[in-house]
Amino acid sequence: MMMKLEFENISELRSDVAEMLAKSIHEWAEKEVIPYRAQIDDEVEIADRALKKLFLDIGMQKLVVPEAKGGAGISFEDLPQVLLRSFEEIGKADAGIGFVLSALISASISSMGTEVFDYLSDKLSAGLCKIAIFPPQFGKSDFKGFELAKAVAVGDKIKLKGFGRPLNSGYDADIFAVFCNYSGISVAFVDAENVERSEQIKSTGLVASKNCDVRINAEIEKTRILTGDAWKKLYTYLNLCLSALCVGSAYDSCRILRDWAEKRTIRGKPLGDNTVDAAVIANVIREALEAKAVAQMLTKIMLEDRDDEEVYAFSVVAALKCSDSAFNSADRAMELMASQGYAREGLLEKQWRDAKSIRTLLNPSHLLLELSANYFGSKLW
Amino acid sequence: MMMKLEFENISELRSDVAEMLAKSIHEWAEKEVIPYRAQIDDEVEIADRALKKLFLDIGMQKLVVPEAKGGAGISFEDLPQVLLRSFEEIGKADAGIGFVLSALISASISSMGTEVFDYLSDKLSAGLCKIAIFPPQFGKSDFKGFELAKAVAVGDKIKLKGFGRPLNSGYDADIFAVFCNYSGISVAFVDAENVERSEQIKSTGLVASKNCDVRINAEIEKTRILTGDAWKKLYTYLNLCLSALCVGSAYDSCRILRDWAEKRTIRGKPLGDNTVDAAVIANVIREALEAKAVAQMLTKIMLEDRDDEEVYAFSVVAALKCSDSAFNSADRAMELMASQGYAREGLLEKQWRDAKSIRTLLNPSHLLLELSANYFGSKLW
Amino acid sequence: MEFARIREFESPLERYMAEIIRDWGEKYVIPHRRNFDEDWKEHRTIEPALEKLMVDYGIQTAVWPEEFGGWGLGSSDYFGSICARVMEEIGRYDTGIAVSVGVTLWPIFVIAVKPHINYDLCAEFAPLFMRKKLTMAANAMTEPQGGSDIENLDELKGKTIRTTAKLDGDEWVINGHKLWPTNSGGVADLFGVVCTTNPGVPDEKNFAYIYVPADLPGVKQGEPYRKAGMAADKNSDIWFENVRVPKRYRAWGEGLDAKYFRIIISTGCLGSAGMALGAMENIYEILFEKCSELRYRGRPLKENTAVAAVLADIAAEIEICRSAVYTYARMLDRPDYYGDRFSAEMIARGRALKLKVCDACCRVAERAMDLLGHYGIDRNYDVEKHWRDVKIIQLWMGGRQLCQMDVARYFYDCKQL
Amino acid sequence: MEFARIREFESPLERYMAEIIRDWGEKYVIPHRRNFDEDWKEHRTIEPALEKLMVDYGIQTAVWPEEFGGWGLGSSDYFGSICARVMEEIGRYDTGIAVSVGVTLWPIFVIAVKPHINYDLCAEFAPLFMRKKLTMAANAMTEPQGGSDIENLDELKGKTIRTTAKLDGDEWVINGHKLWPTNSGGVADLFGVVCTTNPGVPDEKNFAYIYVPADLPGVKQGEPYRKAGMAADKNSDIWFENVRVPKRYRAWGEGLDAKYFRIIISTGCLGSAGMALGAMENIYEILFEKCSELRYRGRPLKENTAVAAVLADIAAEIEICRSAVYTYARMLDRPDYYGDRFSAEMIARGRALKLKVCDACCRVAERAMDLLGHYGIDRNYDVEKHWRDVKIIQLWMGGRQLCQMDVARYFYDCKQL
Repeated sequence: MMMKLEFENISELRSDVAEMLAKSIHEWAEKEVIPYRAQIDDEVEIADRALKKLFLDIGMQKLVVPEAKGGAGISFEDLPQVLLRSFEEIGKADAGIGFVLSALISASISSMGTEVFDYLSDKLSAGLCKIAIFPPQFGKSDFKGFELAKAVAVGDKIKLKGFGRPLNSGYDADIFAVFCNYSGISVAFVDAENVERSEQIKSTGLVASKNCDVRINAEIEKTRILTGDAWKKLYTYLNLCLSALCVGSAYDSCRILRDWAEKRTIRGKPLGDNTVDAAVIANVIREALEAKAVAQMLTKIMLEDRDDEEVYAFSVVAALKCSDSAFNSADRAMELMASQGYAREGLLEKQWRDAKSIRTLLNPSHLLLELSANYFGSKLW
Repeated sequence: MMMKLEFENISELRSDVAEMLAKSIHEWAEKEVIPYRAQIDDEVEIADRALKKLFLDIGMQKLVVPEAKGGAGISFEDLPQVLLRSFEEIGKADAGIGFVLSALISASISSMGTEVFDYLSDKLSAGLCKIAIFPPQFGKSDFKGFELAKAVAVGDKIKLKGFGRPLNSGYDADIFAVFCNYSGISVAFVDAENVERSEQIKSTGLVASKNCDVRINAEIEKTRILTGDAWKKLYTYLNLCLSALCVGSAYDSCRILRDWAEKRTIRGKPLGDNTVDAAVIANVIREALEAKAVAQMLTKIMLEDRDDEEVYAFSVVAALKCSDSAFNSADRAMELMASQGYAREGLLEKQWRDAKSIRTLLNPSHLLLELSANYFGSKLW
Repeated sequence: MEFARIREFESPLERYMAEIIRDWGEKYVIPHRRNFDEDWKEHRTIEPALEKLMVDYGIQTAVWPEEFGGWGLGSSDYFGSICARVMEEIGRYDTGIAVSVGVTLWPIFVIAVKPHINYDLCAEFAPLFMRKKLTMAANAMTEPQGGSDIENLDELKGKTIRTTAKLDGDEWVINGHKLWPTNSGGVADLFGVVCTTNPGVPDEKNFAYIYVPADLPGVKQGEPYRKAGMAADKNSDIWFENVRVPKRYRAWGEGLDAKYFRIIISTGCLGSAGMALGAMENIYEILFEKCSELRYRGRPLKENTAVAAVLADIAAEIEICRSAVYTYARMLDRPDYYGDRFSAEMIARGRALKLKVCDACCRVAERAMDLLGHYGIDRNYDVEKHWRDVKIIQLWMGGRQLCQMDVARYFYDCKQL
Repeated sequence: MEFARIREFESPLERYMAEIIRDWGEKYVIPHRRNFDEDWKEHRTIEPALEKLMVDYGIQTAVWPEEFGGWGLGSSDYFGSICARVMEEIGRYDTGIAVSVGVTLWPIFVIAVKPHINYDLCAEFAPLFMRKKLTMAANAMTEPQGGSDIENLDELKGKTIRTTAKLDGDEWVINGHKLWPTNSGGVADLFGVVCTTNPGVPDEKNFAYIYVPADLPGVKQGEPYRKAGMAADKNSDIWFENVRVPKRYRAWGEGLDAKYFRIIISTGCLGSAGMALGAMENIYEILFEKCSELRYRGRPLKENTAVAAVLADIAAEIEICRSAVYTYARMLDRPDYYGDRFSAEMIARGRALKLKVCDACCRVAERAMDLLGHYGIDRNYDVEKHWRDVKIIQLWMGGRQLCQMDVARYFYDCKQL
């Protein structure tokens, strides 16, 4: 049985830089992740080590850091396609590591051209660094229903207060990118020492992202805050990274299913020759292809001269679609593989848990409402 | 309330020819279709007249016919993006007319570079012409389960026999493109006089496509048959046309919903400010955007140097996705509009019936199995 | 094939009614069903079918108490089960006729179902339905602004009702505009009209349910709307212009009208789910036949596992839905055991039932069409007719959203929806 | 909140068992539940919970006839309803424990449920379960090649079974390899083993169901598998190497083994649906609490209509599923009315139920996670645990596809699937 899964990106999205990087990531995956994947959720040091190699040795952490500071200095013109390819490869290996990197990269990109970028570049060049995104959120009752951290200007400084749960890495981030209500929606960058952390939370998947509730109580320089549309840029790039990550995840589920299906017989025939099973297989593939198409489209329009709002809105659609597809691919593949999909050793269940975690963290209902607000200009919530 | 629905195609898919044609079609729609849409399903002459204008006056029938024969002579390099834009515009007006045109265009394209093309070009230049596609199908019991029409070479001629239901226009087509088993899967072009028609079938939608069961009993020249991968090319272009048509349909549902929602209050607030309604609206938009992204991706890869199999397989995915989306957009919009969506005068119910018809005619289960066969090389059915 | 239900609660009357409906359906519906779409306005073949069922078989008398010549269904301990079954059996043939019949019985529920039987009003209106003449009723509820918001009693307390009833001596004077009631467009002889005695004030006391004979001066009906399907159900505008009716035509009076009106919601949900169930069963029957007959590469369609999987999903969906419909029907049968039919609990459970069964029905119809490919859109296969028809069952009575809000309110104790 | 069901069939025993399980769950499961995942191999907190329920509360004796010290559930006219309720109530706390308990009772059904009670074998094995010691059983069915194909009795007639039973004098000699039974990995004391007396020959006569005590020579169990969830359910390999048991350990003999074995399918489907139902109910309870507590822009989460809509869908899904579970349970209660529990009809209905309820349960868990956003993946909110757990309920017993084929075979009279 032969399964053709390759579906090369459209020509405008191919670049030598992207390919080179994808190759390094592929090698990293083969060496640092693939052999240990069945244990990665139980032995946290595996993910820690792999993450460190990816961030530092391959240098993904410094992807946008200027060459002068030891980074790769990828420019805006190359970024989208580089992210598309890189995160797809990471998604085939470990979505959790990719998730942590998504936050770091989108936060750094959102600061490009500002003083925050200099600060981040220094931090990112100095050694392993993780950035946690502290997004608008629904809160506990003591949080009185404010969705953004509170920012108040006091002289030259800004006082920042907030309590809640970061998107990622709350437990071990070095920097927090905090969504706050400072002249609209802004993003403040806060060092970890100003953040009080609760116990680490056990969660469904994405083991590389160690999270917890945090209390932010900081006084920061005004230069540490990004106003205007920076938060949208952050989300747009985050959505791109996550979309690509999910494409990789969906492809990995296809591959796992293929490897299993090749050996499988049902009612005396190869599995794929039973039409009911073939129909499920087709749906698994279809999800992966659709996700790949949508992620490419997002990448492509990010390279074009378009209205930021339009790109942002489409990035929301793309992230939702790709995370849906990644989950559906894994879920339906598991339907066929049954206990062998559900067992840890089979790897599929890891993709299934990770994909579901990303989908849940995207908080689809909230994003959809935002989308509606965006398109209808209506006042929601 | 302001609804931004525009999402311009990616730069590589924009062309002056495509825009010019789209503009003519838009004008045609405004003049020939929009004012009569609520009656179009009951008064068949409306669709007949509009179709004729589109086919002949705008010349969509002769899109690929060489300029020497009075056609537009659009080349392979321009075709995909022209089809994308044109069918999107047609889909906003009347999917049935677009459906008939899809069959005509994909059949003619599949013959380009062969003697069949000359024959078709003459026919298409001579006056209004409709081509019915007679696809592989599941049959009646007397059909003994053959899915392709039988073709047998007798001397220089080929005898062709088949019974079943064309995809479109069986009742009034001038030419039938018959899938038959002649050295693999081939497509034979048969004049209507060799086709015996049963009574016209009443159906759910797509009123411009008058269909019926047909009995084919013909003797044709060997030059009237396309062997090799022609049938795949036919389907690939058909899938492109239908994908674009469905994008237009989904966008039209969004527009209808917007126009209605703008005036609507629920519980004293504008409809879109109720989060539950906003969530439905968002899903309607999301479907349209996803479809548009996937249709663009199909168009783009058709312009690239790719394996035909890959393009064909993706075209199947795209057509399924876009028809799903067109139906879902209309269906969920109807959920909000309730009786006003269900009434004929509201136009939404027409898009709903037409989109469902396209989706049903694509025969998703069959296509999915084909996709699976394609990817797994398995022997199905 | 009988799909799952607890059969112990099938009463002799239920069985009898099911039998006559089957007989009627085969004789008076099936031969004409494929032409119903063209008959949407004239009802040339639809009306005789209705007449047979309502007059000759007597269904139009079913709810009225026995002392007034009815069958006394309103006092039966099998009230819910019989209602569900009647809607299921008629729905199998045509959900449009089902709703047309159901809506004729509906307004009568407010005054002729135990424990709230208004003998005076029964004496007033029962004779109309005892005539050997097709007699229909309609529930004039929905208004142009706000749609089915009116049903949203718990939240709005009648605040948004714009049809007014003003007491003038011994008469109510009614003014207003209603939209889309089943059996409008000239069909109904009697309307149950939802109005307010104090517009804009959210208080259930102002909610009035008043019976209005259709032939009174000032009652004006529009032409029926053309719809995607559901040809047997005529929907139109009704205008009430200074229509005067005796004071006693108000069902119960302040507060009680709103209270007992709620049986309209619980039974409406049951009936909707019942007819949707019937449609699904007919789709199942058609699929069984066609997928045995149609062949693909040498085998009946149903013998291909991919097709069988979809067929199985459809059958399983019907199993679940039928269990649920008859469980809820039983709960309505026995208010002593499960609570009043007009209670918030029974309304929420009814909304939940309607929500899920209608969703299932639409999905079943969609998938059945897809399975049949180009036969799926062929009117001669009848599946596409059901598909067009049943969508509106999902949409009426406030559609999915209103169902959801009622369910959330009860099951999650929501206060501000 | 009690979701819909016909309450008339709730027997005193059912109510009593429900009460003790609620009491047990709150005391012995809830305090440890969040650590079950880490306890998947050792069962340090899981085993005491099981022991309490099985030994102290006596559930492990429930099915055995009263004359052997059991509760005689196998002879009860409420057999199905009680099974469903027990699985539902345990499932509310932990579906892993539910399946572990259910599978202990399961193999006993073949010999201790009316009308097929094998008193000799009951006398043989009942004492094991009367001990004041946790005693478990397992159903050794699935094999490495072909997975759950073995359950596919109607189609394959046991043809694909590779575990062999060969008569040698007065003893069966059993050889084979079984995979993934619940309660393997060292848990079970007694196995019900599906084997063939004539490998490769499709004839139900060759189908043998033989009881094998786990401590016999030649029985070897592997280490439990690590899974996505369902920590309380240990699954492993079992190898039988020339295991010898007395001839009378075969349940019934030629033909009858296959016939009565089918009660395993119908009750397995009911039990699976019952525990999935329990998990959904617990998810509902958690959502109710958390969506009242969590706030978004000044309101409890549940008071936002978009959230309320999802919450409502979930509640409505549970309403429907519970109606269906107890309808089927009632049908199993009364074979005199609805047909034998091992009949093709009841198996197909059971498959339909399992198919739909498991689908619903997975979807409910998914949507609940999505609603809670970053709390959805938090193990302290317990929803994600249910989500991981319940997926395997959908997958076991042949998963969706086998369910679909059984349903299609019965409901559409398919012959070649």
